[in-house]
Amino acid sequence: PGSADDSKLEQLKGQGFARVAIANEPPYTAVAADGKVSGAAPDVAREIFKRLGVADIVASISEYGAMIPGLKAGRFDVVTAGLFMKPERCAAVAYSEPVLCDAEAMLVKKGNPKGFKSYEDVAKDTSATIGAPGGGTEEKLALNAGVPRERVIVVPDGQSGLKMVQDGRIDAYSLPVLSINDLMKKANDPNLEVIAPVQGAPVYCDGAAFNKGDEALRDAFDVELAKMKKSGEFAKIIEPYGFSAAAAMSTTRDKLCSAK
Amino acid sequence: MSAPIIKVDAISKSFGAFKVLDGLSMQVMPREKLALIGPSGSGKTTILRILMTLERIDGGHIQIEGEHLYHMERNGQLLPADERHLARMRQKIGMVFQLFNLFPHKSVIDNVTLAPMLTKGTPRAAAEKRAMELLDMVGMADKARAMPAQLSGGQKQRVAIARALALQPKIMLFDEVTSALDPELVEEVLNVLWRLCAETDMTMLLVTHEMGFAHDFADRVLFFDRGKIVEEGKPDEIFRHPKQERTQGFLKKIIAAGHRV
Amino acid sequence: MSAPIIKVDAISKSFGAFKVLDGLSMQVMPREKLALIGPSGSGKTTILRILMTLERIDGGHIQIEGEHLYHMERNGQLLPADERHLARMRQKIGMVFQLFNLFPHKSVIDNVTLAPMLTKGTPRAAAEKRAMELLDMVGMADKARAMPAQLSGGQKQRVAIARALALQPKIMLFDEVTSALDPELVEEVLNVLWRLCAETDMTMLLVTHEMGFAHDFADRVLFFDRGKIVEEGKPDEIFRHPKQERTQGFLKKIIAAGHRV
Amino acid sequence: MEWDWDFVWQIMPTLIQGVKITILATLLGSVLAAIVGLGIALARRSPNKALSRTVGWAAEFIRGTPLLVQLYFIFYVLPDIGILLPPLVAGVIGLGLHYGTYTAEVYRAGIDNVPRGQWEAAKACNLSARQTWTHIIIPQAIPPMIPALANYFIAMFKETPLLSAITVLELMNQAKSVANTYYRYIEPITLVGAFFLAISLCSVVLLRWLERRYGKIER
Amino acid sequence: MTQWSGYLGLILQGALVTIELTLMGSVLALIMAFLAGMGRLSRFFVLRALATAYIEFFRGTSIFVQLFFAYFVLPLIGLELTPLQAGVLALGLNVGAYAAEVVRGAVQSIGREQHEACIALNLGRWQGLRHVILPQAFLVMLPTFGNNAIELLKATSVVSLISLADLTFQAQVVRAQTGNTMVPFATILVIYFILALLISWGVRSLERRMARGLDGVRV
Ligand SMILES: Nc1ncnc2c1ncn2[C@@H]1O[C@H](COP(=O)(O)OP(=O)(O)OP(=O)(O)O)[C@@H](O)[C@H]1O
Ligand SMILES: Nc1ncnc2c1ncn2[C@@H]1O[C@H](COP(=O)(O)OP(=O)(O)OP(=O)(O)O)[C@@H](O)[C@H]1O
Ligand SMILES: [Mg+2]
Ligand SMILES: [Mg+2]
Repeated sequence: PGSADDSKLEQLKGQGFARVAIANEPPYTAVAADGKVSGAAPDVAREIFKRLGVADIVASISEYGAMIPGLKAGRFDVVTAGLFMKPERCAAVAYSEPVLCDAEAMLVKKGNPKGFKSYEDVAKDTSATIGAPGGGTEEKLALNAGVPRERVIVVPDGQSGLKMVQDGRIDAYSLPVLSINDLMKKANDPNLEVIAPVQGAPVYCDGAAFNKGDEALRDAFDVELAKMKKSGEFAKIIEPYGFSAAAAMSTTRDKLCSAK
Repeated sequence: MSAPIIKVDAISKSFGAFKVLDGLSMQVMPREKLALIGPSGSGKTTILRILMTLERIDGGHIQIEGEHLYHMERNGQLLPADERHLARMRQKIGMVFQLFNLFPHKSVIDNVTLAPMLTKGTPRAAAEKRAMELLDMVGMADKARAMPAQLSGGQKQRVAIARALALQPKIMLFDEVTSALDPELVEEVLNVLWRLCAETDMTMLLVTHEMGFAHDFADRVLFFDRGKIVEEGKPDEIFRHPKQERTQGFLKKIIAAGHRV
Repeated sequence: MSAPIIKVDAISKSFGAFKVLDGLSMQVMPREKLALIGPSGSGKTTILRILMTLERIDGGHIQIEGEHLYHMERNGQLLPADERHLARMRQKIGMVFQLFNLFPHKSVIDNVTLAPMLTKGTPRAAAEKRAMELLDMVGMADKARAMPAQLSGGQKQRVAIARALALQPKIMLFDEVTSALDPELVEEVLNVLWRLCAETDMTMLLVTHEMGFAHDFADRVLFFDRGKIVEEGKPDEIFRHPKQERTQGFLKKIIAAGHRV
Repeated sequence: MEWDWDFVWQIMPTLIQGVKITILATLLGSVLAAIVGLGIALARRSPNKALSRTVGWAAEFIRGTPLLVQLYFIFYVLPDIGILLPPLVAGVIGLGLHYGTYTAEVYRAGIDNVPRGQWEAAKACNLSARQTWTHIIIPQAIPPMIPALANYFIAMFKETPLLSAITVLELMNQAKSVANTYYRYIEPITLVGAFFLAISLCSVVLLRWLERRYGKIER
Repeated sequence: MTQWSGYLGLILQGALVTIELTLMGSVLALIMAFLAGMGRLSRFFVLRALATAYIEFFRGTSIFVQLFFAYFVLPLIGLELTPLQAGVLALGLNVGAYAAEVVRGAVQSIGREQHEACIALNLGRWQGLRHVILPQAFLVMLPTFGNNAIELLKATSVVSLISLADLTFQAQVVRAQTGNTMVPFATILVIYFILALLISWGVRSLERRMARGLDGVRV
């Protein structure tokens, strides 16, 4: 790379940090007791930016729905939050190559009383409600599977979703597998059960999402990412969080963005 | 000959640390017209308010027609009066305030009929008939349907008097009933008082700064200063030949200020 | 011989549809003491407020010391006065209000020094020296550091007079300066007026309900009714031998209400 | 980013769904606030010191803390002690409690603003406590309260977007969800703003009318 | 066991952000309140109209809408603000609009007679305002300003929705990381309440200091 428009990278180097959007959703992203941001996605981003000469990242936690608008509004330089690649998103932002891959899961009461296996099952049961993050992949999957709008409850964050399942406010709460597992681990509630993976839902991968127009930066990011994948450092960072490096390396942006 | 209708015996009253009345005693005979005069803050209003049970006393006794006002006798013991006792005693007393205190949301006639209808169960027709007589006496019959806000100060005060009379009290208390009025309106209220004096046999206690009127109207004048009665006597004695220095000083000031005595 | 200091020429003033002053004319000579009397609502306060430029006039002309108050002459034309012209004319006039209108957040002496310091740029030291003289004259020197809320009504009014005098106006307007006071406090304020009368040569216009004082104090009395001067003359003429029926009626009422004349 | 009228028409039906919930929440919340406020005002006047103090502090606490956090509390914490409320009900209770502490002040001021002379005149007329309240005090206290109460209900209306935090699909939540789906904030948020502004401007007219009819708001 | 002490640190960081927002928002609100409040009393139509438009707009649209607008829409038209700036701007302008009405009301509550005394003493318009009217009006404003400041404090919780790491936001973070809902929310409710008490205590003591002498008690 290195043409006229890597000015963005120069600017980030100059200020010494990149602004990243993260979600409040372990293990994709996590905030430690001392306020330090970690989690698989930010850790990868931090390392790559370091290699690109940007000393640090400054993270702000955001709702999924607010990430792309925030990126467009110039609130962040990049989104590293488990924002899965999908064609319409690829049209809105410039993704890097895949970073974190995960299947979808549902959190339900012990014994899966309504017998959900797929989003279509939720659609069929006219009394069933499903919770999902607003603007997230799961919300769209559920809607596309035919669950009517009023039965897809927009839940602000994972803990709220977990709580709502426990309290019986919703019948299922859907997130990526690893996120649900993390919630389960913290809640340690024998009355809950995880359905993973949800049938018919594809495995998604996220990537670092850049603004359209910052493709030069994105390309530089991709170069470093590829190097890390090759050297095994990539796996070293994400596997402790439960993610599979192999999954990320087995697919590409172009494939994910053109999937229908 | 006859027994006093009001007997005040060594009462005291403080507001916080400030002693307003200090061992005050006085007696009023039935039908007597009493004028209470004295400098500002001397406790004139306070004694009227105590008689109307708007303030409690701290010590002493008050009897109305031989019955205790603030105490009840039970098995020979004097107990503090309860609300029922007070309500019964209040029937004997009416009060007219400096600022009228009409009920602004009720018409003139409703102001007058409200209390008889509620407290005595007088039927509306009878209460209105009586109210019209009273309003006629104070010269306000033609305004019976008006609202208080539509009246001048003098007119309001005349309605207030009619309202107090509607309960047929034996004792009427008037607290500076003219001092919130424009000078030209004072006369119409004083005329009503004259008429009351002539046509009824109520006992009347009157706090006033209108020395001329006090002189002509009262049977007896009490001069208050700092919560005590400093001097009392027939109007002529008090106004023309006050014995006490304080009374003399007060009257001199008032006269210098342009009030006729 | 000399020219009038105030010349009011056929002025009119309405509030909404209500005509308060209707073609009123009058003249006041330098040093003259004028009493304005008349029933409530007759326009006495309004004419003082107009002279103080607190209300605008709807028609007519007013001249102070031969200069137009509400108009400016520019190239021989009469234009409505602008704020600068009014400010200059106001230097000649001071006013004392019925309710004193002291500045409650300023001490007595600051009330008196504020205007000279701000409008004339008098240095603080000079302003305070002059203020103390004035406070001394009204008998309030010992309260110079007090706040208005600590004063009685009569004391407040004396401070208000000192405050108005601090600007050394040629004309002083007094609007019922004693009628908000307790009767015993009236005298101390009237005494200050007497002193002013004796020691200065200001022109004074005085609205009052104190007929006795008006009689003794004024050189000339104007009787107002419904926005017109109905009768004017020497105090003795007006009070003892009023010619107009309305004047007679008014004075009769006032006297009946207990005011000395 | 350009303003897109087609998009506006596309999202309008969704937003109108939200408007209905917003209005419903406001109406229910207002009724509850009016009742809760009366309860608080009466409890604070109670001669029972323990009651009046406790209610007084509770009201202070509710008034001194953010409605948003209270909503989280009602919605997410109360189920721990067995109280499970549907989102709209939780939202209405939050609004009603929070604004009840404001309306309580209106009631208090309304009652206190009846001049002392009226209580005394009632006594001089020998009216009982009950008669004094029903015939003299309440009739005079209520009318001046009406504009002030209306004022708070309008304020409540503007706070309903908070309910989006507890999954009530009111206007703001619908707007956010639309924004999330299409990655466009400008139209939905502007529309929400325009909607609130329109309602507020109408309510200004309503308030002026109430003030003319019943007297000015005491602040 | 969860590291509560560490998470408490997080919440205290949030408290700092909340305090910062409240202080900066209050300063902006105060400035706007005087500008717009005096603007509404101006002799000049243009100033009056501007002030009225500002007040009605910011009181009319919900604080949420304003916040989302400042955060998501303003950058699209070229106005880049940090979340903190957006928060302070929205809170300050919003509360300033309410406080402007307080300023106007207080100035008008200073009786006509004080204005007239100024004229009779030949003080200029500005002199009268500066030395006589405003000092008295400020005392009238103070208690309501205190309430406004508490409203602003409470409104800061909304900035958590635009990712500003204030108290409410940190409570959300702690909740997500620990899985406990009750503790973080109860903690921040108490902190908000303490902050509110501090504000009202501060305003009351300021009021007492300024009111000295006005009530006739010896200074
Ligand atoms: N509720 C109260 N609380 C405290 N002090 C009071 C109260 N009511 C009256 N006082 C004080 O008691 C004293 C006597 O008051 P009172 O009203 O009886 O005087 P008064 O003789 O009627 O005077 P005035 O001629 O001014 O009406 C005054 O100093 C007054 O300030
Ligand atoms: N600002 C105003 N708006 C409307 N009407 C007014 C205003 N000021 C005065 N008036 C009316 O103008 C008339 C004259 O008032 P003014 O105050 O001059 O009477 P006054 O002779 O001073 O009476 P008083 O002896 O009661 O003081 C009254 O009827 C009054 O109601
Ligand atoms: Mg009295
Ligand atoms: Mg007058």
